Amino acid sequence: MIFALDIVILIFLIVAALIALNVKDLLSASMIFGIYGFLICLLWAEMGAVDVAFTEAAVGAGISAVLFIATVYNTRRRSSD
Amino acid sequence: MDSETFFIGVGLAILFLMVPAIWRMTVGPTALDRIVAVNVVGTKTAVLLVVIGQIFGQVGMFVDFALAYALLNFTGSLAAARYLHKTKAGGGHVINFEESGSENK
Amino acid sequence: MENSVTSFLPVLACLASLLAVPLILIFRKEPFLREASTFLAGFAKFGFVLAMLPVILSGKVIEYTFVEGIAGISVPIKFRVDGLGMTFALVASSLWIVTSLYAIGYMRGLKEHSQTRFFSFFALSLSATLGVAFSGNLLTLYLFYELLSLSTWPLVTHHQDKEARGGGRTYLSHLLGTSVAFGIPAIIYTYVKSGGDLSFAGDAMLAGSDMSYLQGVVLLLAFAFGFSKAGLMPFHSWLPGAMVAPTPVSALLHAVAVVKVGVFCVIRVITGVFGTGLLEKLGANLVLCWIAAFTVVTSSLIAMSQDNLKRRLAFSTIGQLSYIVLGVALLAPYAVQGSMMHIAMHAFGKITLFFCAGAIFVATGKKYISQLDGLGKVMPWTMGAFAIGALSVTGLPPTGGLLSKIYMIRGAADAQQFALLAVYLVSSVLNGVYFFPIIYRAFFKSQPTGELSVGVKEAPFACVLPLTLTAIGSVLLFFFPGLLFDLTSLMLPGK
Amino acid sequence: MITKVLATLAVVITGAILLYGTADFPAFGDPNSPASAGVEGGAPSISQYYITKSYDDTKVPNLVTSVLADYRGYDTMFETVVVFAAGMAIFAILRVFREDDDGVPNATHSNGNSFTDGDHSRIIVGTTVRIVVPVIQLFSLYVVAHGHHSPGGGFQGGVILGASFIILALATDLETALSRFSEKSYFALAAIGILIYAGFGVLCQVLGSDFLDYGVLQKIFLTDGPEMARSHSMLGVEVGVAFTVTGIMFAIYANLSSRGTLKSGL
Amino acid sequence: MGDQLPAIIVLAPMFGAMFVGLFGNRDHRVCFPIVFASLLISLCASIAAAQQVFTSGEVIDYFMAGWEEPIGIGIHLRIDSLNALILVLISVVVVLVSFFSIRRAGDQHTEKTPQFYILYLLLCVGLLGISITGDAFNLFVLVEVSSLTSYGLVAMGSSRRGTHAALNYLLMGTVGASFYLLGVGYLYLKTGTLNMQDIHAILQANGEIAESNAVSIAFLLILVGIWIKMAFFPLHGWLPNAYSYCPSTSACLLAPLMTKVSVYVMVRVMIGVFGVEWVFVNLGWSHLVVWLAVIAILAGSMLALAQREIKKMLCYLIVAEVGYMVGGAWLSDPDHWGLTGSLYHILADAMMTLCLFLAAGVFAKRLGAIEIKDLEGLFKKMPLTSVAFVIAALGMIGVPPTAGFYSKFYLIRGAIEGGHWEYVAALLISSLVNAVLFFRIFEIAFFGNKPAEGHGHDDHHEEETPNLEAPWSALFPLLASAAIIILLGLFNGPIVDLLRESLEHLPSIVTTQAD
Amino acid sequence: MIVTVISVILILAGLIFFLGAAVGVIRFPDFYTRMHAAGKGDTLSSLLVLLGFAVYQLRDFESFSESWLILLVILKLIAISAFILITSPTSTHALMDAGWEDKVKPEIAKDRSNHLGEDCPKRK
Repeated sequence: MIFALDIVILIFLIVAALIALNVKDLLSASMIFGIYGFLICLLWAEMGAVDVAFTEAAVGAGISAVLFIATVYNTRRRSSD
Repeated sequence: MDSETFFIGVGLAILFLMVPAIWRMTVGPTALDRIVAVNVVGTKTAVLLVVIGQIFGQVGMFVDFALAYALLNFTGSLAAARYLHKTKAGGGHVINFEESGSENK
Repeated sequence: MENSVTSFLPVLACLASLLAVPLILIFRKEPFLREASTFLAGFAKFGFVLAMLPVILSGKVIEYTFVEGIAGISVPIKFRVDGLGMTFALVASSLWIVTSLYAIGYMRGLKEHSQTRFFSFFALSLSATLGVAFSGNLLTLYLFYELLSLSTWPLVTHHQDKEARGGGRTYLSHLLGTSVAFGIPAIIYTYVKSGGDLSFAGDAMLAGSDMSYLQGVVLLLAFAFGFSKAGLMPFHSWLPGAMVAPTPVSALLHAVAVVKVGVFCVIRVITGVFGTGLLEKLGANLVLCWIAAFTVVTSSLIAMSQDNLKRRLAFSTIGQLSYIVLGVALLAPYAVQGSMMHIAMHAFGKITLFFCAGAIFVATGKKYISQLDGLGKVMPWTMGAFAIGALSVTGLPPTGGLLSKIYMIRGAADAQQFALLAVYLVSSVLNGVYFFPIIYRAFFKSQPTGELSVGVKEAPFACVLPLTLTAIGSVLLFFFPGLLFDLTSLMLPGK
Repeated sequence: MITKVLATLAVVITGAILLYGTADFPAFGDPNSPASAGVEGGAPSISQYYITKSYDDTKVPNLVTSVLADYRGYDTMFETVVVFAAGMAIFAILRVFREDDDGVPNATHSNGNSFTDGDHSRIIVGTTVRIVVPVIQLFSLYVVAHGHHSPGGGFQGGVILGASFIILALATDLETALSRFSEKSYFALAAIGILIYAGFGVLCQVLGSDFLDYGVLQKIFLTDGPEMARSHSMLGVEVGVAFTVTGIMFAIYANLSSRGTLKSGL
Repeated sequence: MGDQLPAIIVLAPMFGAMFVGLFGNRDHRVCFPIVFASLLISLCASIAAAQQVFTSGEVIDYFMAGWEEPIGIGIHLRIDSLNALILVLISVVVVLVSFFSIRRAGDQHTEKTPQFYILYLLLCVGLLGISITGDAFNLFVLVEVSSLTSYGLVAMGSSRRGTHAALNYLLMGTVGASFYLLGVGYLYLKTGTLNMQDIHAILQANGEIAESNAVSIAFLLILVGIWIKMAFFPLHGWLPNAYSYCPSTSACLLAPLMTKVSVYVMVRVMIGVFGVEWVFVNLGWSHLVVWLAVIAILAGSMLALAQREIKKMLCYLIVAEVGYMVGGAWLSDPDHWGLTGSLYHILADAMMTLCLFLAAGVFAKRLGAIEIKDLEGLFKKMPLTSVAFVIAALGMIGVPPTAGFYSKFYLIRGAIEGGHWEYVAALLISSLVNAVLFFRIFEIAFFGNKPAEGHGHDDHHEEETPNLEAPWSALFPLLASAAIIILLGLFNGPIVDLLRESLEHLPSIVTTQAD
Repeated sequence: MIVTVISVILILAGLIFFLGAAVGVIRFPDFYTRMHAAGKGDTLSSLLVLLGFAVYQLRDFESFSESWLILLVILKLIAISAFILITSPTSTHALMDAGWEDKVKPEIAKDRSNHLGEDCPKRK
């Protein structure tokens, strides 16, 4: 585990998570979720778990962002809470 | 300084260069600015993966992975573009929740 | 273990009426065949009970196990017929024949609705009664006790009108409520305390266990109030409530079957669960005596104030039941035997009274005592039987009630409980006080002229015959108590 | 407002409990922690066993794939079943059958090359996608096949294959994607995937050993020892997983983006 | 073939699901035969396995993929006396409900019948897998399978409330599953293995691991996770809406099984993984949990009293029954009668809930009766269904011949020996409330069809009301489950004897409060 | 030795271009300019960094026959950079187009009117 990178990525992760929760516009929320997925994949890669990172990359980058956007497309864009 | 610390340095540099993207993500007035941040982070991650591979010494393993990343990275922005294209300035395809509810009763 | 004979007879006796239910359902279109099948079942049941009599009289016990129990884990479901069980079974099955005859007359007379349902549940409740009589352990007793309360609920609420709904609600809430709230913990506590033995065979379950006075009293009261069919004071109000039912139901069930089951269970608890020895050592029985005494006195006082004939009889039943509970709680051998005999005596007496009340209602539609002036001349048979029944219940010479009362009084004297002896005497007087005005009013008062006297005649034959039979029965019990005496004495030495 | 406060409170308490629990965790990755070195009370440490013996048990250099597909193959089968169940559940919830809809989406629009027609803005994206998607699909097959040596395997390959169809749907529209990969085919593919996986298991049972015990398949693969048979059957199992995941990923996208009508989607 | 039983039990429904996936879409009529065949196979297999366990007395161990030497590397299925009966119970309930589902295929959502049956079979796979597995992580995977399929089954209905309820169910279920996963993760970090037997051995062998905080927090996490899955009182929010607004076939499938299997998992984790004396003596939470169970029982019963809809009422009764089982398991009485009572209650309550929900489903379908007051004249209109309904209701009240009485018998016995008098009081109060609940319904059902004027009117033979009796496909499971309730009651001796085989060798807990 | 020097130079160049892109993302006034900076800057700098790594792999390359594996890695690295070269501009284009459709107004100095309007009137 590369300690230096780890700290920075963790900070970015927390920031991304908090922002994703607080942002009102759901499209940006799903985009921030995409960033969150990228950072998680980086975190696992630098912790040495390559297989898991690969899955997270494929699912996070490939599909979950798209599915979120498809859901926002079919429902409202402004989050209610 | 030997190659390992150099690459950690490169990694850290790339990460610090991500800070503006994260800042753009937090501040970004419109959704589109946040999509810019996604793009920036996306491409940088591919490079970072190769850097991490180099730090660990087996670039061969991480290269597959980075290639997959490079290929899938643009789906996010493609989907966002498609969404914005379809909903044209918020008018176009706005589904109000009640009407759609009745249709599949 | 005294010698026990395993035979299928008790099961046959218990199931005889149960088998009648499908017959009744099949013949629901032809009333005659339906009534015939009820009769058939009645005779069959009485026949099976009689067949068991010689074996029991010779001192042996009949046992039959439905479901094996595993030691320490589960309790078997088992029949065990002994003297007490036999007396109660004899009383119940014989009176059922008479009551079904009476019910046919009553139902035909008043053209009641949904009679098939009535007769099938009637037969069902009888088999539950016999189940309680023959049960070999506390669990089987509880099982049939619950089945009885459930199968009598449709009978009580037969008229399906507003009062029936209210009556049914009080009926069930009391019986089911107390049996669940007090019955289940009491049984399980006994199971835990006696180390897994709930059967009535051999010496009492808790005989060996070390019980403090407080535990003893609490458990005894839990059982007494758990089996609230015995009508002890705080939980007695279901009995007047159940008077809403048609008369044959209140006759057989609320004079003989249901209430006697309650008392039967209390006797089983005192003799089988605690054992007279342990109770004497603890002195826990005095609490129960005083509760029973209190019930006797107050119910007799309330009975005096009741104008509705059936409600008066109901409160008198509550009083009589507490006689039996008081007798057993005295623990003296004579008192216990007297109370067992009183089950039979009171049954015959009280059923006659209920039959007369029903007959009067069928013939004249009158329910209230104030309307009974001069009825004796018009309905001589009914009122004559009523007089005999009243004598038997108050315990005067020509009828059997006297014998059991004497035994109970003698028992009270043996146990040096002179205060309770006084209660016996006073309550006998009170019985007289609330019965004789009715007889006086019927025979010595002249009939009021005007609307009432025209067209009034004796009740239909199907009603009059049963009540005369039971009246004769209670007189016979006075002259030939031998059978009853032997059966109840069987129970004494062992305890 | 009160629910927000309560919610944060609950989250904070749970977080505190979890952190309190981590107080006496072994350090990250230290060699003699219970996970890697085992504890004297129980059986010998499983991590040591995997590290030392997994290659000569299954002839698969990638240790993760060997644990995933062989030692704990039963778990992975049920993971695939979870994915399959997710697809079925989404179909059950979202799929809507209009009265007039004949169920089979017919590609009604013009027969021109669907990549570039429509308004001209699709040209650039269309051409890029036409170049990239085949490469992605080829690459995903490589990932599935290469699970033994480099990181990857059935699940990742399947996801990438599914993603390629989604990119196709994004670039053009849902109809063309569905015309290439219709509803009937992606559900059949998903079911076949799990049947392959479970089929391998039952095959082992038929040949006399336990469920999913690939060693006994040497009679079929005619390999000299059970190890190579294990390696081949793991590849087969990975292919099964890839089928299911591809089918279900595209099923979820198709149903989700078109609100179950499989007509006009994102 | 005999030693392959554990695998067959779990895999028969899975293959059924896949074949339905392949062939079902073409022609819906082919679905039910496949479903029924696969469930029948798994039923026979589980009966055979149970029979084998009880005759030979030893445990069936099945090592998946043949990995046996060091215990932890492969996945290890176990059938011992604890879960043999649970397996049989699940397959019996599942076969009965499959009969009930024939009618369902006829009406709404006919296009989705294959998908319904696939979710149905995969739920069976999940439940059977949960009760058979001996590996902690595999348990999580199977919890995932069963929860996902149950979310699908709940959300299938067309009513908007159903989908909303499914969303709540999904959110709480996922939280529960992740708590369980966190707990297993903590355990793995402290013990280094995932196999239940192995963890148990490790915790027994070295005390300082057992004493450590991480292990007790792991137990807390696993417990809370399972309590959410089980709808234990404070965490029961999802159950009433989920089971009352979903299609009645799913309700009949989920209500009897999901919560009961979670109770079994809790008992398995307490006995098999952490060990009885660790849980009761070392942790000492038993008083707290019994008090929680008492609250659950009382709250469940009171809320059930307040409901007007039948299914909602039954759901709150489930919450109360879960309170019984959790309270029973945690009584920590000297020779484990509480545990026996709660295990037996799993069997009894599953059958009673099945019978009640089948009846509620039939009432909703035939009479359109959602509220209690719509059940007017039930006894006359649907005599056979109401017989089954009455038997199940008596079971809930605790009338002797039914299994409900005997489970209360063992639970109260355990409570008395364990000195938990508040638990006895709670049980009795809840039985009384059940009595009021069900007799309120009987009153409406019995009185409804006769005008309430005085007695003695003229017609004396019953007029014929239209017989709305349920179709045989609903009647058979109803009457079968009612019969099983009584049989379970009558033969509780042998059943409890079997259940106690695995509890016998547990060390008896001599705790302070045993009087 | 020469190989590491070349790769370090390439990597540093890449980092500098990344820096340029990063500054662009922060400083530029509106969406289009930021997108323009991010798109172009990242693509080129990733290219450079990846090529730097590809060159770095050559440091222990003996002959064509034994260390073909390293060549494979280099080929993959080049493939990655090729695909980034293709996909990144497309996604930038798609987003720009979506932004324009979405009527996002570019920042134009007060006095200058929207000259784009005049240049291509037909494409409204």
